[in-house]
Amino acid sequence: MGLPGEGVLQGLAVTARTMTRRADTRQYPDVPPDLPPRSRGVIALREENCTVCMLCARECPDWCIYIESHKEEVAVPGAARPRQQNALDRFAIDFSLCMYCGICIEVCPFDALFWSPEFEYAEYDLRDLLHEQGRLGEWMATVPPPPAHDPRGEPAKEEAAARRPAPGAAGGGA
Amino acid sequence: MHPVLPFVTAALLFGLGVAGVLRRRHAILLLMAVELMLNAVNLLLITADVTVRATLAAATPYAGQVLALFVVVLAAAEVGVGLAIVLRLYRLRATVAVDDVPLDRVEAGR
Amino acid sequence: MTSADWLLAALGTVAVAAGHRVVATDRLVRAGLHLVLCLGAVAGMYLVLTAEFLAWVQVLIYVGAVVVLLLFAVMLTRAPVGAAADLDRPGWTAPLVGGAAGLGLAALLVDAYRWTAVAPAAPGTPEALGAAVFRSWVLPFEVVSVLLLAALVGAIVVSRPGGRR
Amino acid sequence: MSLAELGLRVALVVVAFLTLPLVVGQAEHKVMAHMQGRLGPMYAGGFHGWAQLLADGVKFAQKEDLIPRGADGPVFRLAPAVALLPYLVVLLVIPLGPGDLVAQPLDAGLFFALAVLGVGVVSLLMAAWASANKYSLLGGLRGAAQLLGYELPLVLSAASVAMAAGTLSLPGIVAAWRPWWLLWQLPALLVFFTAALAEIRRPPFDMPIADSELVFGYLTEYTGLRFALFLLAEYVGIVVVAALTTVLFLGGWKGPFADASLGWLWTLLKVFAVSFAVIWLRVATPRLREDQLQRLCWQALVPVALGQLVLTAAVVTAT
Repeated sequence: MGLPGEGVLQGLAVTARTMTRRADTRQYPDVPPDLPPRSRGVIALREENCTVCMLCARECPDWCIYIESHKEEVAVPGAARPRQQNALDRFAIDFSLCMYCGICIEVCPFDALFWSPEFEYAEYDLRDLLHEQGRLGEWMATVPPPPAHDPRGEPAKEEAAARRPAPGAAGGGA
Repeated sequence: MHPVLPFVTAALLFGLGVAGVLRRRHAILLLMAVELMLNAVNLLLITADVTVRATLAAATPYAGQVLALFVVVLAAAEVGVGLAIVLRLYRLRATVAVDDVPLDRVEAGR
Repeated sequence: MTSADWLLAALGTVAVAAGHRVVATDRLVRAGLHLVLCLGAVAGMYLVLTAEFLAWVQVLIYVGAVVVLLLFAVMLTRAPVGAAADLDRPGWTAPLVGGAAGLGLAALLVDAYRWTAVAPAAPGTPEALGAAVFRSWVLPFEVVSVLLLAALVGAIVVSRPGGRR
Repeated sequence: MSLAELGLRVALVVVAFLTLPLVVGQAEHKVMAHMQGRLGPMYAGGFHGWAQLLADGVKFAQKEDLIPRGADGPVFRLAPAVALLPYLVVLLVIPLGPGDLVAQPLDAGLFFALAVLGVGVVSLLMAAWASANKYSLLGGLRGAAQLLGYELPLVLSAASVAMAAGTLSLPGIVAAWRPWWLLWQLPALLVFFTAALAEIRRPPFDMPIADSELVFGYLTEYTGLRFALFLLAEYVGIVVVAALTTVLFLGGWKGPFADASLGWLWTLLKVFAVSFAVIWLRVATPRLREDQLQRLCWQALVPVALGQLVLTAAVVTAT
């Protein structure tokens, strides 16, 4: 307990100090925002990487990914019988449902989904927020390159595995 | 200036106040009617003071206006106590209709 | 009739009409608001009658405090917004007695004063009234202040919820 | 004073009534924004959003004029006008400069101003009750209790100055004012300013419209132009309170030099400085709780005002 009105004076001092500083506001439509790296704007799709494994659609918490596909037979010359392969017909994300959790991107084992920092895709009609694969593919152009590997960090698991000598060769040498 | 105009206004206001006090059942409306009567008296005092003061001025100047001032103060006090009673009544009986207040029975109120 | 007379007549009409609404309306809060109008018109009459100080006292105490207290109490006792049916006692006695009192007094005063004109007196400024109160009316003034204190204490005691029964 | 001159004076007061609140309102926009590290309006009118309030006015005028079905129509419609009128009337008696620079010099100017300001509470109760809304009613009851309570320290602290100056006339008080009164009447100044803040229901005393508790208090049901009129009343209230504080406690037109020719400028500067303080307090302080509000009034402001009154009386009789 200090003097009565001490808190008020403190508040007045803080606000007065803030007033003398420059405001940090950026006038958005005039000045483009300076987004931090790994901003979550929109999800981009690299269609050729998708194997229709459906992991993303199944993990999505609010079921906003729609995937349709059919099976194709691929006859590989020399093989005993033709192999079956999934072919993607439709890949769509409904951004009116998406909550930008990023789980689909995390779970994709084939690097088909990426975060793009683009955020200016508001629509007048809710239905236009359903982005089909064409639109999702266009976003690929805006995906920034992945951040450079930390030179002092541990090497990636794949690199370490590649450098390790093959188990057979190692056994033979010893 | 013709003093008869405010005098008649005061008389009519007093009549209205009397009618209100006799007619209303709601305690607060009763107080309002009482205020009307007090105001009529004030108007009468002030008009009398302003117009016929010449005969009284030598002894006590502004006597009517000072009396009216006292009446205003008393009215404020009266309303204060009156409303306190009315609110107390409302809290005890949940009604402020003066006809419904039993005078012969003491209830154990909170 | 001079302009002062016209003003007095107009304000008097407003006061009486508003006063009539106060005692005749079936909407509680409207009654209070009409009381504001009535008291305001009476304050205007004081002003025309050159009782300047009393006019402002009327506005400050009556319109600013008394009526607000009344409205406050009306709202605390759950007044309906619309019309209420059981505000009045039935019967014609009240209007008859009130009308008789008002008209009788009016007739008396009209008979006493007729249409005599009076020159406006020296205005009742705060200075003049202050001098009057503190020269000739000091004792009543002190008594009134004691009474006000008593009323204040009384109002607090009566309205305290946990007070003695 | 001829009739034409009186008309001109009233017209000038009306102009001040319409422009000064806009200036204060715009200042509030910008000052509040910068105190919170923002920019505030920047687009309306081009240069730093100077026309923002005009744009707001146009927007308010376009809004639908809603009256709730259960409301008491005439009272509901009349309330904004009743809220504005007292402030307009009070502006008439506030002296801008020495000599004749006041719209209506009144012998009992201070008393008149306080009496008329007291009428504002009626508009609040009208708006609250006629809306037929429980939040409005709660806000109105809070407001009435607040305004009635704070009227007392307001009048007492003003009485102290009037007693020191020996007059109720506002120009007379300024004429009698001396710089050392700033020190001697400081408690009265603080009490008056705080009570006046509560009288115009500005934060930290905005419980009647506390938007996080009562939606918007007695203004909940108001839209469009009527709401704009209430907002205008709030800003005129700031101007009136600042002007009264200036005239009573800060020496009105008395400045460091050239009082006779530049008096109006000193008055305006002081009015804006006090308005700035009003805005500043809004940014810096949180809203009080209802019981804290009443405790502040009865346990702090009223005793201080009474003490100041005793002190003033002692000094006046001694000298």
